[in-house]
Amino acid sequence: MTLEVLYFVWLRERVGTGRETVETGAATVADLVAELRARGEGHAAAFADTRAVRVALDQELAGFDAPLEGVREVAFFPPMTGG
Amino acid sequence: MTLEVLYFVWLRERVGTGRETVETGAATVADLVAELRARGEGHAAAFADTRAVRVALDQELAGFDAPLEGVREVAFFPPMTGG
Amino acid sequence: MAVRVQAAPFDFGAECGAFAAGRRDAGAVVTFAGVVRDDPAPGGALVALEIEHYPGMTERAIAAMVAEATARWGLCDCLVIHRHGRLAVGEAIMMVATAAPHRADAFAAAEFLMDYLKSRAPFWKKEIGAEGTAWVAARAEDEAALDRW
Amino acid sequence: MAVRVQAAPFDFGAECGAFAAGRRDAGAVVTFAGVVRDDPAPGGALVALEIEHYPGMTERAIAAMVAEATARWGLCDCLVIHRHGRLAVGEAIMMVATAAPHRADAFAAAEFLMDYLKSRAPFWKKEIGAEGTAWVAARAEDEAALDRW
Repeated sequence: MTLEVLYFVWLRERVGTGRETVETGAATVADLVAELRARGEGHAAAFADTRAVRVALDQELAGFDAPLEGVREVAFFPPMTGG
Repeated sequence: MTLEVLYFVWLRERVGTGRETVETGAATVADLVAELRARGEGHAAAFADTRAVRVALDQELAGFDAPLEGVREVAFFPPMTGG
Repeated sequence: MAVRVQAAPFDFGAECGAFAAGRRDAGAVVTFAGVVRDDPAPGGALVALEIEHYPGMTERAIAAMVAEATARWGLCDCLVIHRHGRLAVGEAIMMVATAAPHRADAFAAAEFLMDYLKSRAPFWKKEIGAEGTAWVAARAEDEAALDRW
Repeated sequence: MAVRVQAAPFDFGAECGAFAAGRRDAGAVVTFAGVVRDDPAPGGALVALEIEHYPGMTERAIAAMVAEATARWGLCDCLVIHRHGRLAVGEAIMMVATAAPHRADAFAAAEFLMDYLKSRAPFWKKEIGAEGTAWVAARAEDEAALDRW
């Protein structure tokens, strides 16, 4: 399947881009993260500690065990600090 | 001693005035209320149920057992409904 | 810190804007406005509210509440405006504004001030309806709200 | 109900005034403004704040919070404005306004919205100091504040 993968804040800075199109067979977010880590040093640094990473699937917060079936947009970002 | 006695809201309406000067030897607020009740029907109606009456001595909330010594202004009113 | 007890209307928006303007010290500003609500009244709908107060004690009582809130929640600033006299439906009765470094303190201080203004500042409301008037009775839950502080 | 996510500044006073104007339904209006505070930053004092967000998700997330608050506290009206981009010290970052028949509901809804905006709306703050920048870390107490709802 084809996913749009978005990175925000220091994940974007480490990966080096805010958005990339990823061709993957990953079943869950955790599987996708394992694949992304292998893409290079920047990706590995971004996902070095996933306790500090939050994920949204099609703009809804989700867990790392969430299935990717039917999903088009995956976003990774740190804990939010708005308000 | 000479006291300025103030009435607000329905106590004022029942007594028929918002302010009167009272010459009294009452030791406490409760003693004063007993004297005021004897002043006439209006006063008696105002103090018919003192559970619904609050008192301030020199503009500070006080209890019915508070002493009047040194006090110049006594105010009677119902529970407050501001805000 | 400012306390104003007045018969004249005030401009809630302008007061909020002036209160929040150029705050470099406080990250959090909370404001509250009490508005005359279109409630049932004697003879149908409410026509107006008449607010009586105890001049002198009113200012003292509010100043004491403001001093306590300021000390307890470390407020950078605080404003209370309360009207008396006749107010039409939709008019602002009163407002409170608090400024503090963090939002929890600004919120707590504003709620504290509201609870105390309701039950410990000498104001009384009379509802003026089409066919009569009635003094508003104190609500048990307003008195009970003081227990949390 | 209105949600605005924008780079442009907004006028907190004017928004408060417009929100409270002519309310006959709601007796209680609560507003909150978050202001850029003059905090320590890399290289001394804070020069500015830069707010990043996730366009699309931001609006969805806030709309969901507003819908929940409205249903839970029976709000008559609700407004959320949140800026992104660069903000100078003293500028308003965001505001919330709630209107309800009674004050306890208006306060609770405003605090609920603030707690959720802090930790569940996709905004991130970067502090720009005289000699460097740093992303603001999430605070454990902000996450913990969600537990009360």
